[in-house]
Amino acid sequence: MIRVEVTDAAFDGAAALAPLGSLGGGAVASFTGIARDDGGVTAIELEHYPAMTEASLSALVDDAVARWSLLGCVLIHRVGKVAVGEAIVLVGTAASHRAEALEACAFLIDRLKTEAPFWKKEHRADGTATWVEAKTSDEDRAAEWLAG
Amino acid sequence: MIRVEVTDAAFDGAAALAPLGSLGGGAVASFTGIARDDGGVTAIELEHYPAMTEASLSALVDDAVARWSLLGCVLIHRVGKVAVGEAIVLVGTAASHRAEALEACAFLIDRLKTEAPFWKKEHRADGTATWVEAKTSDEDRAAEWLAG
Amino acid sequence: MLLVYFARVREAIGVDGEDRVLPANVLTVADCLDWLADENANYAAAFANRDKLRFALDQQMVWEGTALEGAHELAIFPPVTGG
Amino acid sequence: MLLVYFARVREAIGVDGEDRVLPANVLTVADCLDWLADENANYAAAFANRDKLRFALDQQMVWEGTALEGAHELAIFPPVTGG
Repeated sequence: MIRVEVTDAAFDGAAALAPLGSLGGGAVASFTGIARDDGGVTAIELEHYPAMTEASLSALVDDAVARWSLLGCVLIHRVGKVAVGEAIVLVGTAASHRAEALEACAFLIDRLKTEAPFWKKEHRADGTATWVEAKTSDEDRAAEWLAG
Repeated sequence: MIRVEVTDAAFDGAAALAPLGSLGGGAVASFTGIARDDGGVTAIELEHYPAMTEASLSALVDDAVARWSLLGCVLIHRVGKVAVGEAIVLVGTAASHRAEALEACAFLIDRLKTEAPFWKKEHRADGTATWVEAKTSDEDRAAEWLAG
Repeated sequence: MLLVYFARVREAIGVDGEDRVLPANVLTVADCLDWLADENANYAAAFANRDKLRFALDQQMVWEGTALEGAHELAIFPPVTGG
Repeated sequence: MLLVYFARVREAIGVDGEDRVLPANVLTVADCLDWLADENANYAAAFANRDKLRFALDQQMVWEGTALEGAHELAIFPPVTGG
């Protein structure tokens, strides 16, 4: 069971994760990234590269499924304007045992952060908007998966 | 926001995790352990040490909150008979950033597996029941957190 | 001293707990296991493989060598398998 | 060659994409950046800090030295910040 989705509407994360619990596995892990009120941010706008986005996410999921023999995987990412408090990204993994589910979940969000073509712009209450800078720490985390 | 619960009834994991998304953090991680149909298993019975169980889980949560400055943590564990397909354990963590949430979630389930006083007995369709053996791999994973 | 047993240990001994007065020479968890194992075959069988036993003294995990001094409750059980 | 730009790069250049015929001596991603930067100040500004640029050729991540041969679409953008 694989679900990869890019959407400009708020999504129900709990509903998206529910099917992962019925695949006969003993372990489901999830990660939800949420738009934060980081110094007066009211919304985060997500630009993406439509021709590449889904293929990029699917390639990451294929990698994870092959590496950890997952029973299921859900990957949903918002684009467009996301209000503070709403989910930007959801990663869900199902496997027979916990190590696979937990590691695959961390792998997917770490790799997504440095490889999937999304760009965040923070909108503030005073009308200003600034692009989010990429973090070196994100590149380091993603590189660890490639080295390991 | 801390919630530690030991219950003999099925619980709604999605509802338990929902509050973690509203704490102002950017990251929520979860792990759900599910009773598996492992070679004809119909139910898993969980014995525990009532005088120690909640204190043991709370101590683990306190450890995690101190180590990763979590904004919130949910830990729910079933006792008694759990039908195949039902959740046995739920771990949920909320933090400002993803590394904290993901690591604290893995830490909690790894430590719980070797320190919290629960014992699983597998009931099979043919009427037999056997205690689950502890895995050396679980002790190794838990030891890594203590060493790290 | 309240002695409590769980899972396979409880089944082997046949009771889930008992209140016992310990002899003066029973100072540690290991002493207590030896004393009970000498008493009858059920304890001896339950405690035969010491590697497969874990202990909690007043609800804190301890090891075989831990002194019992002043504690009220000793729990003896197999390695835990929850989660 | 279809050139597409995203985020800060798109804003600096002022368009989100354009179809261009590349000169014969533009063989790699880096050649293409040099050629455009020579053309006008918007490109030069957008490409000033090469460390802060990432590239995809026909929707596959590549690096500055990658040859453009046969590709249809070159995307130029800042390091990604999704998730």
